Order: sequence, then C-alpha cells, then structure tokens
Amino acid sequence: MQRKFSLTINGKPYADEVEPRLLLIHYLREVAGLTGPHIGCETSTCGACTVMLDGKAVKSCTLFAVQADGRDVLTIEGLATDVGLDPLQEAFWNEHGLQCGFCTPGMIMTARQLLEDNPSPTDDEIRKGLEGNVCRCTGYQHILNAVKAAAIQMEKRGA
Amino acid sequence: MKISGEYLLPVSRDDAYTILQDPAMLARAIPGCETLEKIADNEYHMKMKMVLASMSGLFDGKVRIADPNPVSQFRLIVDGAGKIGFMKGDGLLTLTPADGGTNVHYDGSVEVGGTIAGVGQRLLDTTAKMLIKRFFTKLNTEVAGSAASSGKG
Amino acid sequence: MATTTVKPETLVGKKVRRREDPRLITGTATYLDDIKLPGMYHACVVRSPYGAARIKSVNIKPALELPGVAAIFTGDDVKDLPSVPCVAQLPGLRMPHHHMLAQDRVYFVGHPIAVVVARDRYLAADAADAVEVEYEELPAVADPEKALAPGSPAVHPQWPDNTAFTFHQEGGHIEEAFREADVIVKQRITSQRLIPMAMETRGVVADWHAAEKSLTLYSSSQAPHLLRSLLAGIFGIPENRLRVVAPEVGGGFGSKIDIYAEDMLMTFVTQRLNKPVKWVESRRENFLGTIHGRGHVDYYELAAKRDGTMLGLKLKIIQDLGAYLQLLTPAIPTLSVLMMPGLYKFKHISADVIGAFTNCFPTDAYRGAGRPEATHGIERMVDILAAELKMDPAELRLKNFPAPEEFPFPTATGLAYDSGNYALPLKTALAEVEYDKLREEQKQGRQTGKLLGIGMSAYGEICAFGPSPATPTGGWESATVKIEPSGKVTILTGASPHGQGEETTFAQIAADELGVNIDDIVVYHGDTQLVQYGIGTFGSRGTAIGGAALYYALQELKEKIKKFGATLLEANQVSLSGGACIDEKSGKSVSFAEIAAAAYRALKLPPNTQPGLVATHFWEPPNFTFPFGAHVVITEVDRETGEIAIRRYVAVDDCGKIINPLLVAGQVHGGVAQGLGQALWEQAVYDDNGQLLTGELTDYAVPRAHMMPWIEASHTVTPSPVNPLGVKGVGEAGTIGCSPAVVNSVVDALSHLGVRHLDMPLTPEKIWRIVQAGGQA
Amino acid sequence: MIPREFDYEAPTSLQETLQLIASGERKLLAGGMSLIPMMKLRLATPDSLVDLGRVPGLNHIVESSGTLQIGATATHHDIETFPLIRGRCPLLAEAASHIGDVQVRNRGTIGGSIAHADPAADYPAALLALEAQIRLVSASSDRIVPAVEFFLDAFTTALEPGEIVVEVLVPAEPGAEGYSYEKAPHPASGFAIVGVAARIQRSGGKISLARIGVTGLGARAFRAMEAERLLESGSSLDQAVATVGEGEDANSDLYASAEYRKHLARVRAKRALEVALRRAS
Repeated sequence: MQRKFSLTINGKPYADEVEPRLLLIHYLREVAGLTGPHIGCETSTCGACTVMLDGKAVKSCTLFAVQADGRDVLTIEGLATDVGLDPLQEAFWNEHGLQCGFCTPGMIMTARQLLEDNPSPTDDEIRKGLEGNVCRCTGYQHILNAVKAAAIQMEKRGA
Repeated sequence: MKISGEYLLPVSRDDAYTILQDPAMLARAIPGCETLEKIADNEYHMKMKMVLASMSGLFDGKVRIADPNPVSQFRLIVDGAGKIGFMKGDGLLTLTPADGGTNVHYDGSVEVGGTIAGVGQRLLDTTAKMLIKRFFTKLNTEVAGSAASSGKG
Repeated sequence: MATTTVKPETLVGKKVRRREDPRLITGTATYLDDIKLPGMYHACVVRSPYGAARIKSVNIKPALELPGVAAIFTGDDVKDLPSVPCVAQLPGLRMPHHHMLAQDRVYFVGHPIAVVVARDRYLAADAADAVEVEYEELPAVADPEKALAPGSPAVHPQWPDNTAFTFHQEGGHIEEAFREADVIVKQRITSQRLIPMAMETRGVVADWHAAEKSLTLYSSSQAPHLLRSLLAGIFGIPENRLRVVAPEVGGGFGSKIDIYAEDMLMTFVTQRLNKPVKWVESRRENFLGTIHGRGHVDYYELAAKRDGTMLGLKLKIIQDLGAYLQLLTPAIPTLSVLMMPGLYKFKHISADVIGAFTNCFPTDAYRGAGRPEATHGIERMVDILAAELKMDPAELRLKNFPAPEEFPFPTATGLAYDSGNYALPLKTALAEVEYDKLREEQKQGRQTGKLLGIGMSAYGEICAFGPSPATPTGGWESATVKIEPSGKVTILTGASPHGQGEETTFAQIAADELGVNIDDIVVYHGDTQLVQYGIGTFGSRGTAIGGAALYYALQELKEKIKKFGATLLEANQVSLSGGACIDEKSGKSVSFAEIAAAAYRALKLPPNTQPGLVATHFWEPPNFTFPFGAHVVITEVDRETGEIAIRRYVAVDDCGKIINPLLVAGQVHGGVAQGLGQALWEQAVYDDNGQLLTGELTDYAVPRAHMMPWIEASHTVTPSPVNPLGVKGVGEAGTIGCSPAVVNSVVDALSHLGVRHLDMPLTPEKIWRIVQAGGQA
Repeated sequence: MIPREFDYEAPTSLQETLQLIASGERKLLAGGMSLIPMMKLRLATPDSLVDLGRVPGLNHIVESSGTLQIGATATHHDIETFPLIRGRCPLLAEAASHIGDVQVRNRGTIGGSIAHADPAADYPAALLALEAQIRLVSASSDRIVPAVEFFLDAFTTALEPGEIVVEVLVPAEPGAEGYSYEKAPHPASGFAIVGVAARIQRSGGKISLARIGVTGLGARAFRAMEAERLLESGSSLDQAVATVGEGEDANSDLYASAEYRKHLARVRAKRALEVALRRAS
C-alpha cells in the first residue's frame, strides 16, 4: 500500500508516494537525499536522527514519514544560510563540541530547541536538555561549552 | 530467571492434579494457546500467540509433563520458539490440600532468548509473573465453571 | 600565480579550531551509510538467537520468493573460504576456523547464518525475516571461569577444556620477593565486558568491477590498509586492484580495527552478483556482533615491605575471549601483562594468562585495550596495600615511583619507560583538591554518617604502537607531503583518524615546519588508492607515530625546498623561514610560492635534483611512548540509596608535548566518560545460555550529558624522547586513569565499614547492600 | 531496523476514529514513542494503524470549574510547559518533565502513555496521587473511570476493545498544596526503577490530606493508602513510609532486585513527602 503525502523540508516543498512504514529518517536520507541526520540506534534512545518537526525536536527514526504529512521539517542542512553558519554550528566548531561528528547534527538540533525554550540555561539545564542525545566521544564537556557560547551569541544577536 | 509462587484452586487435590494435566484444560488456560495436540504420552505440540501490550509473537513449541508423582507433584515443561525469540519454562508444581481447595506451589525457572531477551530485559520478570497469574486465573474460572455445570448436572 | 600566504604565528601548542568540522556541523560529511551507488543492493544478515546450537536446517525458499530478493547465501556457499582473520600469535594458540557464515553449529547469539540480498533495505529485512532456521539447542557457557571448570560445556567440541592458550611471563625472581615480604595482599578483581558503542555502527559497501577484476570496498574502518591486505589475501584479489576507502568514520574506540565477517561477506556477495552491495549494522547487531572490550577476571598478589616498599606482583588473568578470535583478541591480555607494574618500581613479577573460549562474541581492543584492566588492577592493589599497612595511599604511591632521573626506566616486564615525572601530576591533583582538608572533612563527616570518598589513580600507559617487532600489524606509520605547483600543501597520512582531529594537528605541524598558512594545507587519509600504505589509528599512535612520520617527511621536503631556493638565489647556503628561503649573506629571499613554481616548471634544476616537491617517509619508532598522569575523584555516597555522586573530578595528564590543547582536552574528557561508564554503569551481561541481556541502549547504560561531572583537566609536560615531536599520545589516557580513581574513591568512602574492594560497575544496589551489611558482602 | 508492512489510516475526526477501531483489529498510533520502537524490532507487528495525529480537538488543556481537562493527544512537553498546568497542577507538570527526553516528550502523548500502561511509566504515579479521572469513549459509550480503577496490571487497563482515552481530568490545585515527584531512573532507559508522587494538604499544623502514587515497583502503579492513612492520622513520616509497597509483588530485573526496589520506594516516598510537606507550608 502506497500513500501520497507532502511536506516542507528546509523551506522546500516535497511530495511523494511512499509505503506507510517508511520511517521519516529513511525518507529524509534515502528519498530527499538529506544525509545529515544519522541513524544511531533503533530504540529512540540516541538522538542522532533528531530533526525539527513544526519547530520541535523529534527523533526522525521513531516517526513514519506519512505522519509528517503537511508539516514542516528542519534538518541540519537547513541551518546555515547564505550569511553563514547558525550560532550553534559556529559554537560547536569554536568550542570543539564534536569529535567523530556522528551525533553532532542531532545534538545541534536538540540544542536549538533547548535554547528556544530557555535562552540562558544553567549547566544543569543544558545537561538535562541534552539527555536524549548520546555522544560517545566528547564526554559532553565541550558540547556544554558550545551551547553556553551559542546562548551568549544568540542573546547578543537578539539584543 | 527463577520464579516461584502459589495459587489456590478451589477443588480437591485429586481434581486439581487431573485438571492441571488435562490437555483441554491446559489449552484453555495457557495464555495465548491456539492449539495443543498430543504427540506422545504426556507431550503436546503447542501453537501460541503471545500478546503483551503492543508486542505480539507466534510461538511454536511443546508442553511436556514429567516426573509425575500423583497426586502431589509433577513437572510442567513448556518451550516455544518464534520470530521474536524463544522461551522455556520448567516448573515443579507441588499440590497440597488447603482450606477451600488445593494449594498449587510452583518453583522453577524461565529462560528467554532472541530479541525479547535482548531488548525486553526490564519486563521479563513482570511478564512471567503476569502470564502465570493469567494461567491460574483462567484455570480458576474454568474450574469454577465446570464445578458449576457439574453441580447443575 | 602563487597564492601561498605567510602565516603569522606558531600553531603547534595553540587551540586551533578543527579543520574537519565545517562538513560535520553542516551535515554534509559522507559516512558509510550515506554512500549510494547505481544499482546497489542491500544486504541483511540472518542471525542465531541461540548461544550454542546445532543447525538442523535452513530453508531459504520462502524468502527467495519475496519481491525484490536478488540472492540468499548460506554457510554452504562460503564453506571453502578462509577464516575471519586473527593476526595475533602466541605459542600453542588454538585458532578455530571462523567461517563468515555458520556451518553446522552456531557459537554465539548473533552468529550469522545467512545473508539476504535485495533491492532495498526494507525488502531485505522482510526476506531475512522469512528465512526459516531450525535449531537444536546445545548447552552453552558464557562465563570464562565456568568455561575453564571441568565438565563445562565445550564451546568448540574439539577443545573440551575451553582453553585457547596459556601465556606465562616472569621478570626478576618472584618467589624471592614473596619470601622477603612482610606483607602480602591478595584480591580477585574483575574488569567486566563492555560494548564499545561507537555512535556510527559498522557498515560496508562492496563494489566489484568484473571487467577489471577490481574491487572497491568502503568500510567504516580504523585501518583501511590492513583491511585491504587481509581481504586481498582471503579473496586472492591483487592489492593493486583492491581499493579500500574508510569514509567519515563515526567513532571506533578499537572496535573498527578488526576485519569482520561482514567485510568478507559483502566482498563475496558483490563478486557473485556483479553489483554493488551495502550492509549497515543495526544497533542490536552492533551489540551482538562487533567486538566487546575487557572481560577479565584477575587474581592479584602483591608482596611488600612493612615500610611500603613494593617488591613483587603476581597476576593470573582469565581472559574471556568469546567464541572466536578476532583480529587481536588473544594479544590484548598480554598488553595487560606488560603494564602490570603500573608506575611502580617492582623488581619481580610473574603473570599467567589463560584465554577461555565462551559462547559470546569475541573481545578485542576497546579504548585502552589491556591497559585499563592492568591499571585498574594495580591501582586497586596499591589501595588495598595502603589499607593493610594503614598508610596514606598517596604517600605509598609517591614512595614507589621511579625518580625523574631514573629514565629510561626498565620494568620487570621488559619495557623501558621513556620519560616521566610521576610524582608531579599526583601532587598537582592532590593540591588542586586540597587533599589534607578533604581528609579532615571525611573524618568529621563519618561521625555524622556522611560517606565521603577521596580516590586517586596514578596511571601509566603504553602507547604509540609501536616498534614493529611488538605489533602484529606493523608498528610504523607513513606520511607524504606534496607541495603543489601553486604552493598549496597536500599531506597524505597512513594513519586513519576518525574523530581524533589529525586533519588539524597534522596541518598545524606542517604549517609550522613549512612556515605556510594553515589554510593552504589539506590532510587526506583513509583511501588506499590515494594514500601510501599505512597502519591505522589505534593505540594512541596517530600523532606520536603518524605525526612523527610527517615531521620527517617535512624535513626531507625542506631540504629539497632549500636546494631550489639556493639555486634561485644563486647562494650556497639558505635558510627557510617565514614561508621563504633567505640567503643570509645577501639578505635576499625567494618566496615559497616562487620556489614551488620553479620546482614544477623545472627550468633551473639544482644539481642532482628531480623536479617536483614531494617527500614520503615511513617511520619506525625505536620504542613505545609511556604517557602517565593522576586522576583524583571526590565522591559522596548516599547511604540510603547507594547512589554515588561525583563532587569533583580532577585529571592531571602528561601526554608529552601538546600540539592542540583543545583536542587534547577533548580526548581526556571523552576518555574519562568511557572510564566512568565502566566504573559506574556499563556492563555487557550474558546469561548462562549466552543470551546478551543488555542488548540495546535501553538496557546498556552509556554516559549521557546529565550523568557526567565537570572534569577539571590540566597537564604536566614531560616530552617523550622517542619521537621528534616529543608527544606521547592521549587517546586512551582518560579511560585508563578514570576507573581505578572512581572505584578507589567509593571504596575509600566505605573503608571505615571494612570495605576493601568493589567490582565494577558500582551500581546503587551493590553499594546499598554493602552499606546495609556494614561493609560485609 | 525496519517495521513490517501495515495499513495506515489517518482519520480526521473522533467519530471516524471510533468507527475505524470498532471494526477489525486496528492498533491506535498516538505519539508512537513506545509502539514504533517495538515495530522496528518487529516485536510489534500490527496489520493496521490508525493515527490519532490528525484528529482535531484532542489536545486541549483547559480548566473548567476546578478541573483541568487534558486532551489525550496533549504531549508530555505540552503538559510539562503549559502555564495552566504548571500553575494549577504542578505535580503533573513535574511528572511529565521526567518522561524520556525532550524529543520523546515532544511526540509522546498523555493518552498514549496511560493506555500503554507501562509498569514503569511516570504519569500513573501522579494521576493516582491526583485522584485523576480518565474519560474513555467508544462508538457506543462514553464513560469516566477513576485512575485507581484504570491501571489494572502491566500493560493492562480498563480500556475495552473499541474504546480510546480521550481526556484526562485532574483537579486543579486548591492553593496551599504541597507536591513532589521523586524518581529513581534506570540509567539506560530512563524508566522509573521507582517513582513516587506525593500530595499533601495541611490544616492547623496537621496533615489533612496525603496522597501517594507509586510507579515502577510492581506490575502496575498503585496508591500507598496505608501510608496515606497513617499520615492523615498523625503518624510520623518514617512510620508511614515503612508501609509503602507492603504486600506488593515487587519487580526484579538486572538492575534492581525486588528487595532493593521496595527499599528504594520507601526512601523515595519519604523524600517526596518531605518536599511536599515543605511546599505545603
């Protein structure tokens, strides 16, 4: 059984006919060609596949593509603009918030919601906010620094 | 994993012993049992569909009754395998007369393998207990039902 | 034409942000699963749910009939192919033939039975589900000590004692040491099985070109050249027709050094089908079928004098090998033996290793590979000795370190520690936490029932593997430096980094040596068609050996640049500085860019000089390097729940000279996270039948952001004399230093209750039970 | 990890939904946070899914005469952050904040969670302590069940075939009420080893009302009624919490034995009550 659906990804419209069982992560990676979100587990625990759905961070491996019908998806590929990198991307780079980089796209997307919900989080709030994203390389310390740095940067921009 | 517990069946020990080894009764009481066919003395082929929350799986296996010591004790051995893994239960059932019927004490082990063992660890104990509870509850209902109908007759 | 710009400052030693990051933070990097080839098939592996079983039948017919299925292969199809390779050698080693698909029996849960190849991964999964396998379960054994006990089920029927090898090493006169001793302390110490859990699971894309009889294999690998050599041997494909590419690799921690059954299987499949084929491991497969780490049961005996002088150390290691021998499986515990004396001046040692087969997946190198086990053991034993002698554990350590002037320091295990000042990091860390004040606080706290622990480890490790005679894969590393006609610099390294950041550190080294802007340098790695033969990245060897090879290649190239410079300047002697050749006599200079142009235009060649600017260097190190350091951990134990809170974590590491402090800090933090994972949470648990009960991230607890303490990391710097950069390596330091410091801290918190030792992981229930029992458990 | 094929329907009204699930064996998909991982592991293989995601009017959070009405598809993140709940039923917001992680809370719904009735889920403890009510609707019925009668066993609720959870009703906090949710999470799954929700009201220096909901300990969440009674009749905290879990058949797994779980339930209950008492004064 195939099902028609359409959605917006990073501001561009997409329309396709897919099996209902097609996971959103596979739609993004295999059909839309957006391989920034990664698959790190199958139990919705690692967060490497995190994208934003209607402005909220979600694990795209635990969502059927058809559930995103009519909705708006933002992936890591949609963050940087012609002007340059997003403050979070810039901060992850400056603060060495990544090593192998596999968890990074998901980590950045979750951090994005974290800062939207709470623009000046404490260390503990950042740690708690990132509990759904596993990084096996960094010990999280530089990630924490990166999120803090991005918060300051975004505050400056906003001000 | 070790399991043990006790249930009261509202029948005499002789009846309890018979009921617990009656394939028709077992087929009705074993949770998810779809068919139970005799393949040898005290040995049955079983097909069952396990349902737990959103999980479900078809199992194909055997039920065996061993070391019978009428009317106080026997072993019940159940094993089955399916796409989502396999399970084995081996329990010693001890029947003792009690107020209002017969106390059935079970003491044994459950072994689970495959995907269900690897990802369902935190729920195995709960699940095993729940299935055993369902088994005895169903048995109780069946016993009560047959007692009622035999009373009428 | 030349655009090379002069760089303004020295970069080595500075926090340079990484050059690999732009592609990683924008989601544009190419990892294995991002590779898509025209006509590519997808493979799915059917695996055993049993730890040990006889395969009665495999029925592929219902699966073959499903839509989109191209082929299904079973054990029979690959029975004549060679074994999955193990390159470690030990006298008398029993090596089972490790078929890439099971033959008549399965030996562990997850053992591959069949491979299903289909048009897409959804159809492959459906078809794999439809393969019918009938098993007859056999008795299994999953615990190495049980496996060695008489009457235990035989993992391999031909070897009923389950013993793959025994290994003995002795140094000095151990019995003498034990005769002389005033005190002997003994302890059984375990280092539990761990799952490496790289964020990216393994994967392979194999692409056979029948017309050329050539193969391109993409694999998420830490050692692509090694993979090429082994595959070439197994399949008889000449190496010059076999290209292995390690694309962006999402972490390895040792688990991607190996060649795996699936690397071979995909090679087999693509040759049979003449189509590219991809297999990507699921996380569950990663838990079941990628190497595990540790798996030790150790028995220690330490002999000492009453004054704390350590004399001799006996160690018996029972190594859980698993069912087969992967690439380096049996060699790992021998590394534990090498490092068993830790940083202490033992004159006498004796070690026995017994390698036990179990119905589990093989163990192999996981971050630290043998050294975390050794360090955990000796650092626990020192604390146990301190408790026995009623001596301060810091004092006992300081008493037994070799002095800085005693280096190179010969160990009883036959090594020569390169350089060290072992007291300095320990004293620094203790001063940082205000040790004496804490001891006072601890004393006070005990009166009100507060459980405060102060734990330390003084660790040493053997790194930069290593001289070739001591390394089964070869111990050297290679580098090529090319100056392109435009003056841009291309570096090819045989190391194959996967998160360590060598594209940055190597560019820093080259920028300084050549005096060019770092943006004019690009570092390539991981493609055997592009890069000269290399060994790979593991054992904290990337910079210490790969960086040294680069350094020497740069020196050769500089000589050649100077020759061209001298010719252009018509001078006898020139120096290279600030991106230019300078004739000191005349003061005239010629820019680096002009030299590059001249070298390729070749209009005016210096005598006996070939055109072009390329240098390649293969560097064989004379010795290992020996990083060291001290970690001090302050814990508070909740006596009601057994939960452990880390109040402070202070790490003072000495990895020799530091190329990039940002990256070194990252390595330490990440290392500590994995050490802490072992100390507190992680454990691969197999039940008696060989079922892996912690088979997913929902049961196996890796550290998450909210579980980690703030790590206060600093450094002492003792350059290594082994390589020209003075670096020692830092990839594994954090892991090695961490677990004993944490366990020592918690044992210290409970020591007044009589607790002497705790095995990892320190789960709340374990601690609660000990506290409940007043220390007796 | 690929789910098996299934049919999918996304009805756009409650009526249509009820009709669909009344006929045939269809599985409801709400947030999918429990169901989809099981489907990917092929432990769950439903033939047909009915997605609640497009049914309007099911995710409301409103207050009406002292009762908060929370629609079944309100997400955990909504419940955690919505000012009305934070202000008028902070215990529920606090419990919601402990579920999974932010990505899971963004998708997971209260209706889906309670219908799933995982023995280690967070909501049941809070809903029991709040004496919440749950509205269940089918094509032919519409009824309200108290939480204490809803959670029956592991993964077993009072839901009849064809029925769905449409609304959770919780009393808005009267004012000077103290509350707390204390959870010991599993370090890998984040599920409660035990979780205790406590509510306290005081009058004249005495505890006038105590409600304690416990999750994770046994096959289903339960109210520690004996402890509640003891607290309301002036017993000490220690006396009261000593009865928590008495007679309960505690779960046991690799991480925590039944004995430890029971102990932990009492420790956590005490801590939850201490916080609740502090907040109540």
